[in-house]
Amino acid sequence: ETTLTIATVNNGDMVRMQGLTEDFTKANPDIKLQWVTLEENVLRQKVTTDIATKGGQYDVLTIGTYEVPIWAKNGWLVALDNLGDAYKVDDLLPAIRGGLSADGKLYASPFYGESSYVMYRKDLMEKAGLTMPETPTWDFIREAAEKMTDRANGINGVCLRGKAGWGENMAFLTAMSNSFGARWFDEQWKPQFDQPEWKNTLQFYVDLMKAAGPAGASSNGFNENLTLFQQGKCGMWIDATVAGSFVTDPKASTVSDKVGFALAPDTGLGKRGNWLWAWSLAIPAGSQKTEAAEKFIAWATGPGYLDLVASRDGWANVPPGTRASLYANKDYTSAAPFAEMTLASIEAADPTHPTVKPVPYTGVQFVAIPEFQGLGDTVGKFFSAALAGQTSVDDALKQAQDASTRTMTRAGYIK
Amino acid sequence: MGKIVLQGVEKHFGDVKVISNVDLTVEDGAFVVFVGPSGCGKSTLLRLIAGLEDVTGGRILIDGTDVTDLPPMKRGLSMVFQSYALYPHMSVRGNIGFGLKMAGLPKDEIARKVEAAAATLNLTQYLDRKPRQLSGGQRQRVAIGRAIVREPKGFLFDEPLSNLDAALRVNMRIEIARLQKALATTAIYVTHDQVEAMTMADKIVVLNAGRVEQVGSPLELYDRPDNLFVAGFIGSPKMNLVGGRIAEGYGAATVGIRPEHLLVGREGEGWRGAISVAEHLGSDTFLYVDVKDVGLVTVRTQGEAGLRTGDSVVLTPDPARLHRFDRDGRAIRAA
Amino acid sequence: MGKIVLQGVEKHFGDVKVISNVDLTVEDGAFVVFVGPSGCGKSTLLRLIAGLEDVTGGRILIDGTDVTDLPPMKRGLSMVFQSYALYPHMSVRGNIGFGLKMAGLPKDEIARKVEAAAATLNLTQYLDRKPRQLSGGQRQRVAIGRAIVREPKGFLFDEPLSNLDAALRVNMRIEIARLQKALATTAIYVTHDQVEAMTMADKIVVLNAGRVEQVGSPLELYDRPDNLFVAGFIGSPKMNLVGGRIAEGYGAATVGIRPEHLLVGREGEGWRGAISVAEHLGSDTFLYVDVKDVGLVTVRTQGEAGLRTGDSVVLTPDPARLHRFDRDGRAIRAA
Amino acid sequence: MAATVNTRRLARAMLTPAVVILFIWMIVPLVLTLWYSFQNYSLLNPENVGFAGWSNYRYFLTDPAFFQAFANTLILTLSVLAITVVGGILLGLLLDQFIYGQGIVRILVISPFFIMPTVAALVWKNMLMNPNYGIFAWIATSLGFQPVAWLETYPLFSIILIVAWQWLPFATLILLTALQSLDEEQKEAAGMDGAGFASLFVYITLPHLARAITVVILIETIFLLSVFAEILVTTGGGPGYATTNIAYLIYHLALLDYDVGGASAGGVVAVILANIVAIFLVRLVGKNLEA
Amino acid sequence: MARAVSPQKKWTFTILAWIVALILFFPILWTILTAFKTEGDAILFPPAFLPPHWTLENFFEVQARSDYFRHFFNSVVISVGSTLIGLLVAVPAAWSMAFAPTRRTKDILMWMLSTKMMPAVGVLVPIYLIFKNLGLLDSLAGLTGILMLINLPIMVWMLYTYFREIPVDILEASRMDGAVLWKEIVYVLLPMAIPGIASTLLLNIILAWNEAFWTLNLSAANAAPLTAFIASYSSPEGLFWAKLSAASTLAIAPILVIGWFSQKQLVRGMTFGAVK
Ligand SMILES: Nc1ncnc2c1ncn2[C@@H]1O[C@H](COP(=O)(O)OP(=O)(O)OP(=O)(O)O)[C@@H](O)[C@H]1O
Ligand SMILES: Nc1ncnc2c1ncn2[C@@H]1O[C@H](COP(=O)(O)OP(=O)(O)OP(=O)(O)O)[C@@H](O)[C@H]1O
Ligand SMILES: [Mg+2]
Ligand SMILES: [Mg+2]
Repeated sequence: ETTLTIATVNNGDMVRMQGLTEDFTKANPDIKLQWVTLEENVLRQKVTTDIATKGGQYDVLTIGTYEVPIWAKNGWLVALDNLGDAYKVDDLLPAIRGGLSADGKLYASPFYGESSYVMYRKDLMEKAGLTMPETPTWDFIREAAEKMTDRANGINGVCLRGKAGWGENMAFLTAMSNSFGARWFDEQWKPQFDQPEWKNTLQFYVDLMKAAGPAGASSNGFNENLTLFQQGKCGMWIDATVAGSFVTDPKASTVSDKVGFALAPDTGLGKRGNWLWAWSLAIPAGSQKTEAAEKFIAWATGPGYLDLVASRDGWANVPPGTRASLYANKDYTSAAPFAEMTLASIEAADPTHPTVKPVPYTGVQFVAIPEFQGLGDTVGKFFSAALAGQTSVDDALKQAQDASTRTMTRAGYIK
Repeated sequence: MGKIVLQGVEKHFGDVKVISNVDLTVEDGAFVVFVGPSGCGKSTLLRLIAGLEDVTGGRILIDGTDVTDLPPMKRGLSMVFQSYALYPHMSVRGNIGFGLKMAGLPKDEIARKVEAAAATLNLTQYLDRKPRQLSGGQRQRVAIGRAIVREPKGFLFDEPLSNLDAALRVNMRIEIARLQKALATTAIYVTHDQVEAMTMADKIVVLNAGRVEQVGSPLELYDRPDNLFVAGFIGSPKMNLVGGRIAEGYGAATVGIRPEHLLVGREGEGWRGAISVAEHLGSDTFLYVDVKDVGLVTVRTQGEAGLRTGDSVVLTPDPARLHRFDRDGRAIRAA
Repeated sequence: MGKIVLQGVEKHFGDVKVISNVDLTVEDGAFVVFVGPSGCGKSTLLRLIAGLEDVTGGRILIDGTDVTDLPPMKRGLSMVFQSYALYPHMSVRGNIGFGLKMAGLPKDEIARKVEAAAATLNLTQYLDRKPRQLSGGQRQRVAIGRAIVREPKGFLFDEPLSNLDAALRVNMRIEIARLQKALATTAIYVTHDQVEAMTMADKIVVLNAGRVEQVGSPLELYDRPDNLFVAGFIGSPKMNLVGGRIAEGYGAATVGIRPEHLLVGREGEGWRGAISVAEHLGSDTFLYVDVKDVGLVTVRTQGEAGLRTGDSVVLTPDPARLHRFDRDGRAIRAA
Repeated sequence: MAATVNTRRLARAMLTPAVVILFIWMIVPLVLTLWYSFQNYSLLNPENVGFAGWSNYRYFLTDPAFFQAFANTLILTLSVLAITVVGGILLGLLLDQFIYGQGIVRILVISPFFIMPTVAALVWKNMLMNPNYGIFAWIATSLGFQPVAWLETYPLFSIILIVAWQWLPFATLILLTALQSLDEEQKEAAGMDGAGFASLFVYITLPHLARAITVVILIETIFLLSVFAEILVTTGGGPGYATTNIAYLIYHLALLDYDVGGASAGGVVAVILANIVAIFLVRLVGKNLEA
Repeated sequence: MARAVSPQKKWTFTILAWIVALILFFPILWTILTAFKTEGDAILFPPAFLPPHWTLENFFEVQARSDYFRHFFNSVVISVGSTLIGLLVAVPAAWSMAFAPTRRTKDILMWMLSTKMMPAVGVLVPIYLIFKNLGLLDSLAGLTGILMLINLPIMVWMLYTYFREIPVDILEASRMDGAVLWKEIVYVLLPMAIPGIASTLLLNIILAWNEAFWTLNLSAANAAPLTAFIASYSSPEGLFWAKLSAASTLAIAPILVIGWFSQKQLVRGMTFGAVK
């Protein structure tokens, strides 16, 4: 008998999987499952510490598109070649699959995938006398936001992430900067915050939020904005596609029937401001229980699991964003009003070529190098200070440039 | 200044009546001593006068003003606590001067007064020490210094010498008496020490279970106790109290005779008995004589009487010094 | 069992020499009292014997065995602490029986012994109370019970009665003396109370600044003090000490005469002076007489002498009771 | 004080286990930290390992955030100390009075100490301080004011408030109990000496509390120097470096950069700084520990 | 004792104290109330003070999702265990410092406190490696040990201050009664110090119960205590207020209950010593 210890993040879909364990253990009576469910930051810090010190506490890890390429390069992950035929590896969405592969091998199997898009209030849009195009530009967003804003009634035109953190405001701003033609580094790993593209991005963001954003935006992350939107305090919100199901859920949202979706905005340079993320399951190298772990991953991320969830909880609750077949399924697309737009968003992101200008890294809303977490966090603080009005945009960019140069020099990228 | 009058003062703690209906007048400049067995209410009465406790009933007047509802600081009295209650974090100087500082006196005047008081109490060289660096006797003197420096209307002393050894006690006793006379301040003094009570008091108040048993000068109490309680309480060793047939012989329910008023002889008329214990103090000898029908009788003789345990002796009471009490314990006085 | 011998015992606290070179033999079954002024080292000496402090020099023998390096529990002594030091969380029964429990006695034997001790001390009805539910006197008796129940080689008492009031003190004093005789156990007793020292001791050890001044029976010390210190320390009120020309008249540097050995007359030969203070105790009167060339002389007279402050009197020392001391303060004895 | 050779020998034996295990507990990580602080060692970059000289220290100390973090650490620690000590004294005085329902009041006041720091921070951030739907915003709007974005406008102050809320009960508890041990007779004596409420407090109560205040300061300092969960949850150290303290800076190195070398250097620096603070504190309040 | 307080004063103080107490307690009360709301009601604005729709759903969901009782059990074991073992080491140490002090006693005390000044995050990796090599990762024994170590200085400190209030002569009396050291401690010192020990115990249990860094990072599945339980509810995607509140309520309830029951003991304990 084998016991698998599975580290997962505490998101709804993962939690649901935990509830469906029985289905797996019935089919595999010799495997027992033990769950460690944690908040994202805590999970990452524990899992990273463990794998880097070869602690061996976990048999299946939940990691994101950021970690996979780095860890695979360090040889910390087992390549997933043996997931069986039922797994249907080719059914995976290409953008997602690309983000989870290194040297053509899949190192983590996506559990659910997401991009970002615009969620907006149809009623407010109408009131403002505008119609949301399928593919809005940033200028349109600004115009709409300003028109929708009605602070006396607690309505903010747009809600965007402002809380410092590489996975918080920097996820959004990095994706946004892509659409403004900015990049983190040039081909020689030289930081690019001193370039006009970044200045445009940040200035636009700060101005927009000043004109149409909620109070205290610099401490708002995903959840804060979600709450605001559900409370009817936002005209638009650009954030993860997964939010679609929350804002349309009549139990939690006061505006569930008034939400429309659109692709993330662009500036006509060929890249949109949407990101790509997938929470995925992987197996640490050196695990004694690889075989059992593979069985589990094949079950949890295979097409059969989607059917299982659908049969239990309905199609609307199926983990989205990983398989093409799901979006071909009429049952699903009719149950999930945001499905189409989610797929379009995912397909609009290209982790291997994220920016307008060429870059030496992969990753849409992050830079897949180990130093990014810390650097992103630091830069995020400067940008949130700019948003809070505590520093000017120019100063924030200068600080970001200095901090990046410092970090990249220390890490040896800049010789 | 400093006449203190209690009118029908009562104090209950919950259901317990600790002080019942005490009337008392302390004349200006008088030295009054409260005595009584442990738990009889001496400290409580003092605290009532100080204003540290509320009276349950009755009134307290100081110099004719009703102070019953005034807080302690407005009564103009000072108090020496049984436990000293020095301020541990202040120097001797700070302790003595605290009351003056509170009264808002200028610094140099405080300094002058504190130094004068310290000189009187032989504390000059300790002025900068903290209480914990002082011996018991020195602490005691600081507590007294704190009380006298303010020149209050009255002093309240709660067993102020109880923690001192014999020699120090005698000195302090004399010093306090001298000071009180010099300042002509009213003083109320609680003690359970016979010698202190007898030597210091103008008037002694004997308390028992919250009531006043007798008020009078020390010798009045010694010579003419009003009742059995006072008779037994004043004087050490204790008065011998004899009931039964012997007392009847004197026309009383009980007769009392003090140990020092019994003559000891080898032969003759009187109470015959054998010495069961003899305690030799050098200056005196206490004999405990086992007398038939009476019990153990205490006798005090001067010097070394040459008597030993087991000797048979005859005790003759001095008839003039005999005290007679009726069935209720009240003294029977020759008309 | 229980002969305690100190040989050249010394104790320093840091630089301070608290006990210097004390030699002392306490015979088996003796009752020895330590007296001396506050801070002279009485408690320290007791604690050295108990093993609660290390000696700095010298040896301590109990029944011939050198116990200098033994911890307290191995010395077979028991001690009554000045502060009682009862175990607050144990009942009276537990307190008294604790030593026996430590010695590993069987339960029923402990119970028997504890009950016997409690009966002796009149504590039977309090056996199940905690110390805080007892009055001072009862606590004291528990402390004593704890010491006696173990039948140790010796008792050590550190001012055991100092916290009691006069009446209780007299009773306990008699009880302790009785017990010690009955058990025939060696006892060392520290006190600053004159009466206790005089009445209880077989032998008194007078300590001064860490040295032994004199060892002797109570009356020896009273009648024949070896030096000025002992003369002044033993007896209350204190012996009058006179130097100067009057002493020279007796062929001494200082002469001493006890207050009770001065005759008071109105006229005649002797020291003439005026009464400056008269303290009336009822049984006695203490007169403080201001004598020219001599100073204030204390006189004790019996009863009420009918003398008042300001009266002029003549004092006549009893020549047989006069003490003479040389320049170094040592007694001059008639050969 | 009785301490014979026998007891002293025993005492040493009894102290030994605590000292030895604490020594090991201190020395092993310290030596390892010292060792790593001179190594290039990044968890995520296993290839780049080797002797680093002083570069980790240089990197840490030249961090543009360092001085602000140091200042923030001091401001945070001192402010919380000030709030909790002053507040604790006031609350202690209040709770020392006769109050109907005293037991319940005390429990209510002590409770915040029982809450885990993360939970406390989340509750404050989202339920109280959120400018859009927090209780403070609601109070402000009800009173006709503009809601304040606490964590944005007064970030460090907000953190101080949260941390002070957690530690105020501890200070209150210790100070309240100290107040209760103030000798009643001393207060009475001061009353007889003519001291009113204010004088009583300044001259009698406050000096009596000195030792308790010392205990509060020493124990709280230890915890306050290393506050970081509250920061992580609420502001992530921002905006800018407004709420970054030394502990957060090290967290950043250790668990975002996974830069073991740098974090170790930071740890060594933090230990040195903490000890400087400790020595300073001991100078300041240590004499209260005696007697 | 002393003079009666006027009713007017009593009421003034009572009202003042209740206001302050309720303000301080409000965040906790709010958390508890939120636990009984639906997620939607939890974020209403203006806020609904009492749950508009009382529900226990959050509690059921929390229990179904992560076994509360297992985490609870682990928390109890490590906090009580570390406290008891700590006591075993701290009592003798505090005894020697309180009753046989030397010139260095104060220095040792300060040094002990200073061992707590090392920032935990800075030494996570070394400690993790040590734990891994000793096989202590994710074990109750390991967590118990580390909590014992980090709280030991505070324990020694508190016990030391309490012990110092105990009159030495009672211990001496027990020596005269023939008690050897361990008997002196077990039969005399400890029973007398019970209030002080109780408050030390409680404080340490609280500190251990709430310790979130080591317990989170050194545990995985088997030994995870309530801090990990909480970490699985804070900030997921989507609304989580009511669930987090329910989880928090469950996590703090035991310590709150213990705290409430021992409040008297705690106050009495500290009065007895600590800080005079
Ligand atoms: N706060 C109180 N509550 C209830 N009873 C009290 C209180 N204070 C004192 N008493 C009782 O009042 C009585 C008188 O106490 P008080 O202190 O006045 O005695 P005392 O004459 O001073 O005795 P002692 O000589 O022992 O000091 C005692 O029986 C005592 O138990
Ligand atoms: N631990 C100590 N360190 C320094 N000096 C001490 C210590 N203990 C006692 N002393 C000093 O030793 C001397 C003797 O003290 P001891 O307690 O034996 O006196 P004592 O004769 O019992 O006095 P008392 O009658 O007041 O009880 C005193 O002067 C005291 O100050
Ligand atoms: Mg009294
Ligand atoms: Mg002594």
